[in-house]
Amino acid sequence: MEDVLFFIAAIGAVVGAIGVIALRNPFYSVLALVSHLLSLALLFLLLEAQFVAAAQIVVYAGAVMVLYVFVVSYVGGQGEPLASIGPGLGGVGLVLCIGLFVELSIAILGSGLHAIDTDGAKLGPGFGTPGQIGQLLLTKFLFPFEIASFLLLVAAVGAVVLARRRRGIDAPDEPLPPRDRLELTAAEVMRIPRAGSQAESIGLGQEEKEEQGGW
Amino acid sequence: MSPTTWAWICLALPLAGCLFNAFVGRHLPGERTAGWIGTLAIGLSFVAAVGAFVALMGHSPDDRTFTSTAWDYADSVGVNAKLTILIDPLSVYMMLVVSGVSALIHLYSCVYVWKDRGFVRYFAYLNFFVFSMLLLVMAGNFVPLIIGWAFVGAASYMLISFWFRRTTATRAGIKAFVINVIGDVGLVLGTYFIVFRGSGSLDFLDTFKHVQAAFPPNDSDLVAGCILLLVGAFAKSAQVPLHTWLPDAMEGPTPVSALIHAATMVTAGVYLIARMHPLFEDATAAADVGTVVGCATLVIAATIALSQTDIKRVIAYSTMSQIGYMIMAVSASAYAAGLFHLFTHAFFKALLFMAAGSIIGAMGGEQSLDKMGGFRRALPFTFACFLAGGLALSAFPLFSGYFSKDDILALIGGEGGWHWILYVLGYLGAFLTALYTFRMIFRAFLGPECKEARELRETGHIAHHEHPFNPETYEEEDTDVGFPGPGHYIAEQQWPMKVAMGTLAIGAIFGGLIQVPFVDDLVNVYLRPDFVNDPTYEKVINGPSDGLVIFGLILSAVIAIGGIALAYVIWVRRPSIAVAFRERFRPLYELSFHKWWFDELYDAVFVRPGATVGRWASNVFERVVIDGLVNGTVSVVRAGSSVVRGAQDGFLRVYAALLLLGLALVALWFLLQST
Amino acid sequence: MTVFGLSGPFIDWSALSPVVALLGGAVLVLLAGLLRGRAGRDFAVPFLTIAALGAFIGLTIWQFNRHTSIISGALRVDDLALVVNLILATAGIATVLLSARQSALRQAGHGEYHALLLSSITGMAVLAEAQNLVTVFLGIELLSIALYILCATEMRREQSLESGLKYLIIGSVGSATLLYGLALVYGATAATDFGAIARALQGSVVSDPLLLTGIGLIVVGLAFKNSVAPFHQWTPDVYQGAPTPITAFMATATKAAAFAIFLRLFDVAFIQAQEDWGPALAALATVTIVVGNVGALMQTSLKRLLAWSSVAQAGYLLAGVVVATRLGIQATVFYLAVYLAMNLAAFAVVLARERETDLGDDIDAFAGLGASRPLLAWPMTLAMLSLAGLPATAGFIGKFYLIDAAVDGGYTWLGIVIVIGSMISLGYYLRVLAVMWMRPTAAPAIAGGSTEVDAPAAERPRYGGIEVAFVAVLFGAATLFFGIIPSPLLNLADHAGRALLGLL
Amino acid sequence: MTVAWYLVVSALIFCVGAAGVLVRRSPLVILLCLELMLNAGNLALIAFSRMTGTGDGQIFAIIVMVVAACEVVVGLGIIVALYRRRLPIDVDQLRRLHG
Amino acid sequence: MALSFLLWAPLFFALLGALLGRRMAPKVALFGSAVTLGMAIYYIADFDTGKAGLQHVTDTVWIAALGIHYKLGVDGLNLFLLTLTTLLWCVATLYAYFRSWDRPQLFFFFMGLAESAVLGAFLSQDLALFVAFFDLMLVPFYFLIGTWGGRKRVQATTKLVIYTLVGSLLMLAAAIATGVESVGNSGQISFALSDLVRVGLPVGTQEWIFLLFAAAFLVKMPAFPVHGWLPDGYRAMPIPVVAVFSAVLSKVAAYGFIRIVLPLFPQAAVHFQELLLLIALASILYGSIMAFTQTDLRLIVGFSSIAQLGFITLGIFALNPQGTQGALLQMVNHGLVTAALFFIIAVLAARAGGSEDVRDMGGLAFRAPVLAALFLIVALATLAMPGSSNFMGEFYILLGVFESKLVIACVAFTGVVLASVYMLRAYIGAMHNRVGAKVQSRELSLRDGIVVAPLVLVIVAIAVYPQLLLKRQQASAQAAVAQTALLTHQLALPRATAQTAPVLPQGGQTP
Repeated sequence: MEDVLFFIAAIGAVVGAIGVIALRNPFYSVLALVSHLLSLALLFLLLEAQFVAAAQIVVYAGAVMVLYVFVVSYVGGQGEPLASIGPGLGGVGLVLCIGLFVELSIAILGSGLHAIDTDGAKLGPGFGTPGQIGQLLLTKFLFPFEIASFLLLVAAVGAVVLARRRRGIDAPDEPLPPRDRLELTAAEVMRIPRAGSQAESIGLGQEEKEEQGGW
Repeated sequence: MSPTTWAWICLALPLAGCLFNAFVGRHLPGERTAGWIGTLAIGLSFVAAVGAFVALMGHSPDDRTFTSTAWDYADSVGVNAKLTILIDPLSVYMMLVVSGVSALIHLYSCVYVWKDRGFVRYFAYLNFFVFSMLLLVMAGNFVPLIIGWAFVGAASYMLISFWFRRTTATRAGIKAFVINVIGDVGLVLGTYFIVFRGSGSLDFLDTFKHVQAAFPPNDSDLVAGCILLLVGAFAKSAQVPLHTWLPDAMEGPTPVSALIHAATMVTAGVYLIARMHPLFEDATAAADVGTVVGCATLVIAATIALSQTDIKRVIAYSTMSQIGYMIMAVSASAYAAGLFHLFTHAFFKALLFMAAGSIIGAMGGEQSLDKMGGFRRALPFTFACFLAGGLALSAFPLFSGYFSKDDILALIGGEGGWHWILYVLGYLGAFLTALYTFRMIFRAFLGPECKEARELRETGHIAHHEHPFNPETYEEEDTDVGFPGPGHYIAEQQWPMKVAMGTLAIGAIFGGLIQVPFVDDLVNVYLRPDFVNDPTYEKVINGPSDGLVIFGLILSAVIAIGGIALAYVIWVRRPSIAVAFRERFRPLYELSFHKWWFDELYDAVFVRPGATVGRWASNVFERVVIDGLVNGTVSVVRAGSSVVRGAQDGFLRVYAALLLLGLALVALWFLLQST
Repeated sequence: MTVFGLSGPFIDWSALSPVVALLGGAVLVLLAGLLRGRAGRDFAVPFLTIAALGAFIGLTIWQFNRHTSIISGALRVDDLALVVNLILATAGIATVLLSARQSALRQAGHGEYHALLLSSITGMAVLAEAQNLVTVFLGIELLSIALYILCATEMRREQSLESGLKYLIIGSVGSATLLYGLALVYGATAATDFGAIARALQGSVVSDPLLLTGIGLIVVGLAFKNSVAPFHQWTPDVYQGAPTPITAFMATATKAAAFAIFLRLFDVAFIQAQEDWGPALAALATVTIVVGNVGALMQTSLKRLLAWSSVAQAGYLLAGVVVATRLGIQATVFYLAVYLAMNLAAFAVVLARERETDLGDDIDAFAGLGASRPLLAWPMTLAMLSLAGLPATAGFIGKFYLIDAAVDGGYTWLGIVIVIGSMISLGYYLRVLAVMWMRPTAAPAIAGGSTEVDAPAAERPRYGGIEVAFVAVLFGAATLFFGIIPSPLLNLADHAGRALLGLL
Repeated sequence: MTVAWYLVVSALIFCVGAAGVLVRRSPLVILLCLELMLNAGNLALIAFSRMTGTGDGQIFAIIVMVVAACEVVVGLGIIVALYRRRLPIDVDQLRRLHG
Repeated sequence: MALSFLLWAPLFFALLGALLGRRMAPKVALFGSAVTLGMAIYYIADFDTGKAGLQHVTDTVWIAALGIHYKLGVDGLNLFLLTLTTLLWCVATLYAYFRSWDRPQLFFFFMGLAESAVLGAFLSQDLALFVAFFDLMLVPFYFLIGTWGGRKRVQATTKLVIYTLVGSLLMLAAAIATGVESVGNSGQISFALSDLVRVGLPVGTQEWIFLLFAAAFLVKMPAFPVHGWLPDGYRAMPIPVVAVFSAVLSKVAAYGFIRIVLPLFPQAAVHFQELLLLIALASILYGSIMAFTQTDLRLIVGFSSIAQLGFITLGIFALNPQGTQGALLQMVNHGLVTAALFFIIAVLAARAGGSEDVRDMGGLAFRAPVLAALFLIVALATLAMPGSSNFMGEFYILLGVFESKLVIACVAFTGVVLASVYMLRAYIGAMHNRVGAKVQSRELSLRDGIVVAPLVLVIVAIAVYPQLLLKRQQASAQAAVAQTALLTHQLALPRATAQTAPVLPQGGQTP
């Protein structure tokens, strides 16, 4: 039973991954990634990591992907043209990646650790349960936990700095694509003049939180 | 005072004169003052030499060797170079000759270069030369010897290119200098062999004392050393094959030719061999080389002299030839004889040059015999002097050259064996000498009067060219440097020239009488202390039987007279013969006229290849290899740079690719490390 | 403390205090950005930032000679970390000074800009103290993400955004690689704590492909951060595109932090596998030295030139890691300090010229500087000579130390490679000197090279600013001073060297 | 199913993600590919955590998720900024910096 | 008096001058160089002849962590090189003093810095310190040439600096290796030469280290075939710079061989003796031939220096006391004559319409007898005419080679002959022959005279009494080659049967 699930999940994950890089339309890529994430979550479950699996589904397949879809629709989800000024690296990339894969596989399969060829160690009760995770987070990994939260703050600030629209930076004369309109006005409303002040970033900061609200 | 004190004075005076003239000479009152001062210095130096002679004679014959050291020149790690002078009969003998003749020539020069712009410079040089020459003959240590040796070379260089805007003069100067440097190298290298492979001390007396102990007879090192010394001697004394500089050296003012290139410097080689006789006694092989070369030189030079037209060059070649006699003599351990000839030769050769100078003055700088003629009546005094010198040179009986040359040949003959060849060649040389000497005399003084001569006899006015020219190339000279200065002088009008020439003429005529077979033996007796303690010397002295001596005297008399007679026939009675002979034996004439093509040979063997190599080195090698070394490296680095920056083409995905490649490689490496 | 029956770890606040100071500072600065009025923004914010960094320095010095692991082994506070902290703080303060008058401030907002700067420094400090794989990863991410944003803050310049994106993508690939490596190591050793890993490596696992591959991936991941070839390609582009103060910060501080973790990770956790990774790192160092120096050769953009040179310098520094000896650590730390001084001086001058001329960071902007602005020319000269490693500058001592370490560690050939590298480097360093001293002052301005093309000329400051000149002169002088009297720095390096135990 | 196979899968995903970075030109998709690579790391972590029976791996995985989210946010922020400046959303055309 | 004063005085005065501004700078610099010269002379006077070891030693630890000492000392090897350096800098500064320079403070500052660096290289008794100064020397020259030089100055100076630094940096690696390798059982690293000598390196190590050192020194000298930087460099340098550069910097390299290579790597020195001798020989011949073909006076002197340095190298690698003595003596001699020649070239160029090409000259001697005389003396000294100190130098050198490698000595003598050819060619071409087109013959002006005359005086003085140098150098020279001479089985003295004064039957009497 487990094996069957493994195969399904594994194939799903890999296919999803390939889909991400194969599909020309970013929109589809995102969807492929979602499927990939879901099957990955399944693999996590098989590995006794219930909490992580859950977080995976909620955070990734939920919040992050939403954000993606949002931006894709904002900048236009048109597929990239086949013709490119850049060098076509398909062949090279394929060779390199296959080579890398072979190396990693050798490393994994050739490993002398006998544990790697087992189904894993004997597990204590409640392994991977939120309780255990929470305990670890508040004891052994307290510091990383704090820093991670700080990292989120930094990311938020970054998003504000980057995505906020400012006077004199974007050329207002050019009409923005209609798809933009609604979002634009929303931003306009929220905007407090005086570029560079912190105040408005709060406004966008909330917007930011909304985006992650699913969490 | 001790001989060494006299010697130091004798050495110091010329130097003082040189420095004085160099620094204040130009600011002296009176136009000839510098000249007089120079002459005075040398004259006093001669007096000091006489003083040394007297002081030396004051000691018993076996106690006539004195040394005195001024200071340690370079005394370290086994090299003991000290400024030592060695005073013994030989060196005093040379001092007398050098300072004596020099004094007279200075006197002569006071007139000769009177109107020359370089008057002061000239006397500074000339004094410097005398100083160097005296240093050379007094040196008691190899290093001072080498120094003096090089200094005379330098002095000769400076005086040869005295008229330094004459390209011919400068070329002659550099030629002389370089060949002399070759000589110096020989000397130094010889010193290495002899001293540092053997005696271990640069001091003459030490070396002589230890040479037997250090070397077995004819030891290869010793022979090599002596031959190298001979190289030095040959270069200095213009012996084949290092002689080519001497004829060109005639570019210098005539008194210089008289002093340096006839009387003194060129005989240094003779002195060197005589000085080093203890070495040559042990290295007979080297000595024989000297003998042969000397003999060859005397013949070759004589043949060349037959066909030259430049009066000074004729005399120059005759100098070579006469020095050949001396070298031959001293190499065959007939030291006294050789030095005796050196003595007489100094007189008559200097005299001949002075007389020639007088003629050249009369010709207004012209030196070609072809243009001269009939000066007999225009220049009686010069004629007389020239005749005296010529007779002495061609060993006319009872003239000085007669006894000295005959002494040499007798001793050579006395050694027997293969020396007989030398003996015969020696007399052949004597015959040729008589021939070319009188060819010169007859063509210059007899025959139809040239217009200069007539003008001089009728008006007493000396010819003078409006546009002074280089007698060598006949190209016009800029008179800036002075020559040919506005003034030309002849003995008839200038008493200093008269005095100098007269004195020398007396020497040339009677000088030989100090050593006449069966009558007196002054030179031998005087020099005996130097050579007494080497075995072969006595043997050589007493070698020739009386019969041989008498035969020799008669033979040389006959040869001399015969030669003169033949010359008279050819160049006075029947000038056509000369032409006919020239046509008949073209090759011989060419050989003689082109000086056996020595210059051409050297040009082809050394000069041209050297220049070619140099041009190749600077145009090809330097550009291609040396610069290539640099530019090549640079361009390689540049290429690498453009490759690296080419990879940096701004394409993110390319970066990613390279990065993945690196990742794969690193992973591979670690994979390989694992078991 | 005990909450809900689970007892939290003991937290040694005194040891943690430097990091806390930074975190707090970041938040404060962020809030200070809210202040109204120019004065508040232009002075209060930088002042607060500098104050925070000052506190950081003070607390660091206070903690000197502590050797302790805190928060259940997440961090280790020892002299290596503390010395690196000092370097970071110095770089930070200099950056703050250089950033004043920078248009990035107005575009990003003063508060945000400085807060990001501080958080980046926090990340570096964490990285320098990390002794747990998780902390390592977080530290790197924290410093990187803050830097990604800072690079892109001059949004009026296309290059700034481009550099931000490139840095982000390449950097993330690096992070992913690093992560995978960390995962493999974790798998092979069943531990994330350095000490535990080192203990595990004493077993047979040391030669296990899983572990070694993991180490390999970690090498690559870190190589990204301190731009070791062939993982350096982002460096020139990002350095050139980013605002110059940020470039200076990246060049100096990032290197310091990344090399600190390099030392800690490889000389503590992976020390057992030294004969496996030593040669690999040596090879990378060689490639880096060659590529960096060669690449810098014919650059006209000075920031780019310095970027390439920083690649080369990373190669030199790697030599100190390769040998895995105390001498190596000392050499590396010393060189990091020296590198800080000379690079800050150079970048300060570049910045000043960017502001003074319309030529941007083009080398022509430096023509005749020796005659016109000696006060800028001398620091630049010293910096160049020092980077080239000529005597009487700190760079010479630094190189001497590194080669010494390399030879001592049995890598003589690497020492010679370093030397050859500096030969090549003369090619471009001397060129800068030649332009400054041996060329007449350039005719003013072909427009377009300017840093702010589309900004009207009026509002562009025509003078570099006193604080910039101050930074240049200060660090130029430092370069010279430590070239003649290196002992103070050497003592610090010595402390740092003794921090990691179990090395000869 | 042994842990090794989970790892192989993760390796495969990692490589696919890497390949994506190479071949795709839209930064949006490239960000997705980065997500793939990070997820591969996560899978490996979880697998090892299972293998070793220690929780560290799972914590690590959670942290990685946070990090991934942050990277995405910042990345998207830059893309938006690019878009606002009317710059091409194509990494091949973003090459004013090169050489 | 501590050597540090001598070492830093030039830099101090240079800085002072630079601070006092453009008017004072030349005066202060001149004063400073004179003071330095005075100190150097004091050290000669104060020198303890016959003592092989160091004197006036200053020894403090500079960088403890690296075992680098700040150790200075004087002995027979560097005593006269110090004097040479200070003298030439004094003269060069004097020359520069009479001319106007753009940004004089800077010019004189760099001159002072250069002097201090060179003095440091000569004085330092610590390997690392030596290397540091050796590299530092180039920095001021880079600016001096690049800023105040002639045509193509920037390329020339870059080429020069990089080319010569290539060698120096290799030496840096080699030096560090030496220090690390010879960490004895003491375990404490030290770069002080005295400590390094005590620990002998294994032969294999010695050999590659030797090669790197040799590379550095040969490039700096320069020797054939690594002299690529010389022509452009010499043509581009301003006169006072080229004078000190060619006269002194090459000597630092030669000095390095004697001071460092021979004592530290004796086996290697013996092992590579032939190689180095052949390189030296090649330099002699090639330099002479090139000097013979050039027409630019600077290049004639430059290539002649290559030949002369070849002789010095020859002497050093004779590996016996004679050779070393000769080399040491010749270093001083060559320094003096080259510098003098370059100043004379400047004078000539001023009279030949600015051209330094011998073809544009000629007939200059006519109204300038003093100039002609000085030039002649220098020229004759350069071609090592017997009676000059140069001759004694070559005498010792060739004697040394003669003792160790006869054939090479014999070939080397051709160099002596060629020297006479190219020097006289240059002299005649400039002073004699027909008057050049743009030439107007003027006598040496006073301000040129007081630059050239002192040099010529010194040349003459040591020509009259070379023993002045030789006897002070002897002990150190013998010590320097003690090991190598031992290895090559060369006794300190040649097969000397008699070193005592001649003992004549009656005793030679002297007044």
